[in-house]
Amino acid sequence: MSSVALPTSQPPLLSLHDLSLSHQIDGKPFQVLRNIDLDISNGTFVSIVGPSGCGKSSLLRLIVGLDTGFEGTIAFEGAPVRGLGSGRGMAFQDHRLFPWLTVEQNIDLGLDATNPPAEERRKAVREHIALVGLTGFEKAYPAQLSGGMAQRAAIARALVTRPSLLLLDEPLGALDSLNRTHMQNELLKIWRTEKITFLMVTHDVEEAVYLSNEVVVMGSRPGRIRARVPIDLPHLRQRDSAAFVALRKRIVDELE
Amino acid sequence: MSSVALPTSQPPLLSLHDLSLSHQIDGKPFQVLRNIDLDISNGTFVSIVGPSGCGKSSLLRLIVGLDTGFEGTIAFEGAPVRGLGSGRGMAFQDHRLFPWLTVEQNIDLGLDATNPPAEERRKAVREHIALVGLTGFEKAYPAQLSGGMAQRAAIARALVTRPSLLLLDEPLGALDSLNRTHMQNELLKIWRTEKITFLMVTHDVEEAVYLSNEVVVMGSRPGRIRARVPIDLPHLRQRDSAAFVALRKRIVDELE
Amino acid sequence: QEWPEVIRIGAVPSASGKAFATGLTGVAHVKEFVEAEFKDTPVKVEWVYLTGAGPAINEAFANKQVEFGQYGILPSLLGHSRGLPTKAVLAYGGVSTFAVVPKDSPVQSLKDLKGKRIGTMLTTMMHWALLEALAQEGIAPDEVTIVGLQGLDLLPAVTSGQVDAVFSASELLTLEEQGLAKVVFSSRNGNPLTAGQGNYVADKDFIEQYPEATQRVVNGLLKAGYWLAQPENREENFEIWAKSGVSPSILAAELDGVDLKSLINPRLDEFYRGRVAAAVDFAQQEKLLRGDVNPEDFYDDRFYQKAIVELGYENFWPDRTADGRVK
Amino acid sequence: MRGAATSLFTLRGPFPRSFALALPFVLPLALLLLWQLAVVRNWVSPLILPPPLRIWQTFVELWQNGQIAEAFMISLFRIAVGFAAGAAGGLIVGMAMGLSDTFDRIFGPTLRTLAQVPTIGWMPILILVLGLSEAVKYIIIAKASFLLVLIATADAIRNVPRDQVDAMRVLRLRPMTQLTKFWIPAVLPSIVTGFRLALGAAWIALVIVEMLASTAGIGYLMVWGRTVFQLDVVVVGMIIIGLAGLSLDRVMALLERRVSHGVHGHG
Amino acid sequence: MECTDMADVSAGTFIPVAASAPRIHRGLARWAPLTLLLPVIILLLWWLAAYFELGSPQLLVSPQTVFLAAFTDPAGSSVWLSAVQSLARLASGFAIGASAGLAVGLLTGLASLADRSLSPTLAALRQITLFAWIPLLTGWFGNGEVTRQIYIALTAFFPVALCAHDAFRRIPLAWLEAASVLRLKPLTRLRRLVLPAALPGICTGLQIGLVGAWLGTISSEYAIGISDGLGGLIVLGRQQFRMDIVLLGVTALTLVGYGIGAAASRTRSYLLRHHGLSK
Ligand SMILES: Nc1ncnc2c1ncn2[C@@H]1O[C@H](COP(=O)(O)OP(=O)(O)OP(=O)(O)O)[C@@H](O)[C@H]1O
Ligand SMILES: Nc1ncnc2c1ncn2[C@@H]1O[C@H](COP(=O)(O)OP(=O)(O)OP(=O)(O)O)[C@@H](O)[C@H]1O
Ligand SMILES: [Mg+2]
Ligand SMILES: [Mg+2]
Ligand SMILES: O=S(=O)([O-])[O-]
Repeated sequence: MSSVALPTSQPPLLSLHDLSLSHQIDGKPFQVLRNIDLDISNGTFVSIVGPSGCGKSSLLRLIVGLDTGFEGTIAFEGAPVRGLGSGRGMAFQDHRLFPWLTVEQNIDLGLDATNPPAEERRKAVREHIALVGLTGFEKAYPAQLSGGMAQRAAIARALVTRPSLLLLDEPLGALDSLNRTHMQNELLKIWRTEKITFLMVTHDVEEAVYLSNEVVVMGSRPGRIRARVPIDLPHLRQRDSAAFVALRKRIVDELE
Repeated sequence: MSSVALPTSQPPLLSLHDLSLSHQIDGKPFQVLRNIDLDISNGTFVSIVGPSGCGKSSLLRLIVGLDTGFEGTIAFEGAPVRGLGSGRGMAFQDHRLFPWLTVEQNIDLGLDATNPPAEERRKAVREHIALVGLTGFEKAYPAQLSGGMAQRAAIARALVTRPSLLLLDEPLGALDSLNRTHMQNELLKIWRTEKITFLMVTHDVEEAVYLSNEVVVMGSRPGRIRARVPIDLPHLRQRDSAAFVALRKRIVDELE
Repeated sequence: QEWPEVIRIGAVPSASGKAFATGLTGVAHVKEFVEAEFKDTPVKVEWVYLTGAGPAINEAFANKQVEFGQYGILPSLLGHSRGLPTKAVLAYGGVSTFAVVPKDSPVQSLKDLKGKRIGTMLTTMMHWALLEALAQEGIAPDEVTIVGLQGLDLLPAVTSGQVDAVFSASELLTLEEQGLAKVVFSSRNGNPLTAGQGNYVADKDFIEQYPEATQRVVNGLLKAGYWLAQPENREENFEIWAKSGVSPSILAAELDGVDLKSLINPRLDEFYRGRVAAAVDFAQQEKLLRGDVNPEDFYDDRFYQKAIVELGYENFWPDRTADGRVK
Repeated sequence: MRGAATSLFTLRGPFPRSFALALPFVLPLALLLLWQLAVVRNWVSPLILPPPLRIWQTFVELWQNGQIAEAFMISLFRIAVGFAAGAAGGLIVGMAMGLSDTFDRIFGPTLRTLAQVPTIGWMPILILVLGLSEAVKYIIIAKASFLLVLIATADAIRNVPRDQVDAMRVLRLRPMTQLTKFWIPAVLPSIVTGFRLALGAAWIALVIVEMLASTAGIGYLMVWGRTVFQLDVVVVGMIIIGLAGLSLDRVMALLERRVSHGVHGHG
Repeated sequence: MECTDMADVSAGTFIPVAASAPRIHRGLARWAPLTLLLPVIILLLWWLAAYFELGSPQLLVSPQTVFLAAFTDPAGSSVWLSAVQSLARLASGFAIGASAGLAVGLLTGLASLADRSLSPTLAALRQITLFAWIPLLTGWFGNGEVTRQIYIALTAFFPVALCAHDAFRRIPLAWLEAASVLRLKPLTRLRRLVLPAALPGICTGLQIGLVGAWLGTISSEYAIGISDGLGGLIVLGRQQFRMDIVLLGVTALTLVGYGIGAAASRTRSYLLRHHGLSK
């Protein structure tokens, strides 16, 4: 299978420029992010790795528009981001499905903002359930799913909104290694069939190398970008290939 | 550094024979472990890997003596295990430090059973705090520690009892990859300096290969031993060496 | 002629907790004497029984929930002194009081209670009547210990021996009936000063706006009083009063030999006025009053005077002196 | 700055700071105004809704002639005795119930059922049996606190996470260490919470018993006020009851926070 | 203001059914009849004491007298009707109080303008033992049914309002954020997130409110005017010095209260199960 070429001709889908963020901790300002510059092109799969507390989640929250009050600029599809808006979806590390709604109803919520006709709506929900391999579990409540299944339902809920950019905050963090490998392949499949741009935070370097076109390595105190490592390997990647192991080592070294 | 030779001449420190365990679930008996046979020699580092729910934690609880009511035999230092007793220590996956005690006080509890003279006691606590790299945090409460620090304090609390066998239930599960690598090396150091036998449960195959003399692969439903893989590599091991990658692959294959 | 839509008469229910009264009110209610006065008018008459006795009726007046009220002189004076626009229009007669002691107590009469503990409801008509009863026997208030108790606690307090005697109204008779206690004092065969004295009180604004209606209410009540004082109605009286929960035979036994005419005397005579003055003294002594009250301001006897003449009852009930003797 | 998501709805807009600070006083002031207006305009008789100023005068008067202090001391003494007895008993029985299943099975259901009998149900029975002594008041207050402390204690012990108990067992602590370093600190916060609830219940029981079967104390002061048709005394009584209840609760809340802070060492 | 503070709502005490947490010490505990041991002993002692007349027979009535009074005694057999009357009173008072409580809880929970202006006053008023309101309430609304209904409504109002308020306030930020990211429309947000998320808390409030209102019902019958119902029956028993009637009334109110509590918690778990809120 061939590597996905990084498209460079068109303007970036997301572009962060000189982005900084401070939080108040104990009344004192505490710089979480400093001078982040990052462009993400349409259709790519970008991963962010970095030590705990370096501001990865904070960065995603800014991009999706949950938090404002940053300095610098965030431009999405050419327009500055000022808050929540269409085109950007997000799946959280903890799945955040609503426990009182079935899988189906949870995913259906993703269509509330656009409110398509009923028939189309049912179809979209059905298809996305199939996409994440949950057919048969439409009527199940989140409590009746395993951690991995719930995570997939959450991804489907984010996907069904048809975002051009999907932000994933450690989507596989809760899974054990076997399930994790499986879900990595599922993500890859979704990414390739849906042609959506993925920006994923992970703490597993191997995962980042396995999935992404590019790995962004962040450093902490304050959170900043240390390196951007393009991964030019064809999918599906062999984790024990020399090139893979080398890239992995390079990123781990960058991290230390 | 040379590989640690597996001592075979002396009788095993721990010996499980035809061990089975059933739990009641919804009133029906449910077999958790079936026919476990395992010998562990003094001074070795043994890891257990296996899918979630295969009974790894249950096995450790039996060995330390928290649960009884099993079939078969568990012999420790030649004598059958009937309940909690000296010589066996355990650190849990969640650190289980007592939140109302400081690091120092928590670790000091480990000495309560033997109750050494005050001076000796203080010294042992101080040394073990240093050993896990928590000097300066003696007076901190668990809530003021990061996850990794709390984990290390818990290991110190188990170590200070000077067990001949230390059971570790996914001790590094809560840590991010950087801290994890660091703590793996710390564990190795402790194991080598303290000459304690380690039996560690982990879900990270790489970690098991990196640390152990032997990896026990368990299967589930019911929990049983699928394979025992001796790791005959010298420490410190190179994670990207061919031998390492091969062993790792072999274990992952055994798991699937 | 202008008529009110409704006339509500508030009353204290019987001790047994049923919405019926004994005495004059019981007869007037059951035999519809007041209603009869308004036959030719659209006026409706309602009888409102308020537990909590005096305080509740005062509150009802303040709330404009009743136009008339029948209750003790003491609580009605307290209400009046605090500024309720109330006027006494008719006396009600005596509420019998009793003292009971445990069955096996050596106490035979009030005299024997000197130095003992007596339970009663403080700052009520009963407290006041107890002091009068003790005075009759020459016992000063500081020669006994008066223990304050709330209504429902009187019965258990005496049966459990916590006090040597309790002093209150007819609810105490339950104990005698059950053989747990004996009555050592009853105001029925003694001095009327030792009975609780009550009155009918009317809203001043109502009186001014509807003098004719007020007159008719007073007339009706007086007719009821006249009826119940007739010896031939004695048995029927007991049956009416029994609606409040006591058996007619017990009533008959209790009131054996008691003249209902002098027991239930609605006159606003010297005796009544004397009782009002004494109530003011008692209230001031017990610090129940704020400021001064002028007893003369409390009653309005125009309706009573007119009725008694109109109905020809001038000489029916005995006229009494301030200390209760028949003139 | 946390964005839009933190509020349930846009309804919860941000206000200017001074406005926000003033808001809590708007309603009480409005009520006070309405109250005064109701009296001035004669919507309700001042006899059953005494004007605020009158309440204040009565308060001062009752304060100066010592009636408030006297009534309050009586009430306070009653609650002190009743609560001490009830809480001590609840603590001991609760500990036994928490530690022993057998004990719990014998006493638990019966005690929990008896707990459902309200104060107003106990009172007539106790008064009929024991007469009208101070003991009845102590017993009723003690009963109100006993069961809440008992249940809090038993549940606190039972709810100590199994995981922590396991960790404690693996350390093979000596019995005294188990008690002082594990059981007591582990259950103290929940027990203090139980004490707080129990004190609230005891206060309620006190007021009821004083209003229904007593001739002294704050509750009776109100009953007396009603008897002599001085509803301003009633309102003063209510205010004292409210303030005292509030203070007791705040003190216990403070203790609660202290215990959980000291114990868990946050901050 | 915490909802759990409201555990003590009225004349009595609301005690949640104990959670069955893992037990530490097991002994005889598995022997089922153990639970009946204490009640049987108490009943036996009571019966013996009455049989040998260890107290005055008027006070120490035997258990069978109390039991039989419910069927044979003219005053005692009114206990059935009384219970129905009390329940009817509870139903209307609770309906009024709970609706008002829900409305206020909704308002203060959702709109911070209402929260800031109402909540402190409510918190302060709550500190006044409700029973202490009775003299004032009777002064304002008379000595009858109106005041009783208001009193019962108040006993239900406070816990319902406070718990509803808390329930809305405590909706986890994580869910609110998820809803924002999905850009749910306000109505969907209310229907799909806010109301279901607050449901358990609201149920708790209704549960506490119901049990509190039952005690409030009895208190109101007992202390406000002449009333029918179980409270009235107990007063009657006291006035007539009939210990058997008093005990019968107290037993009935306890049993009915217990039933109400159990029914409420069943309804709650049914409701929550139906909303996928518990496993
Ligand atoms: N609301 C907040 N108020 C104050 N500080 C905050 C807040 N949110 C995050 N921070 C701080 O910002 C820093 C970055 O947090 P963030 O959650 O973005 O880290 P992260 O890289 O996602 O870490 P992890 O890998 O552990 O999830 C941390 O130091 C954290 O303490
Ligand atoms: N106390 C218990 N009662 C009933 N079943 C139990 C109990 N403890 C464990 N089990 C069951 O025993 C099995 C093994 O559990 P155990 O915790 O030992 O698994 P594990 O291998 O440690 O899994 P994980 O990797 O997820 O920690 C599981 O199926 C679990 O449901
Ligand atoms: Mg994060
Ligand atoms: Mg485990
Ligand atoms: O309150 S009385 O009317 O009984 O005095």
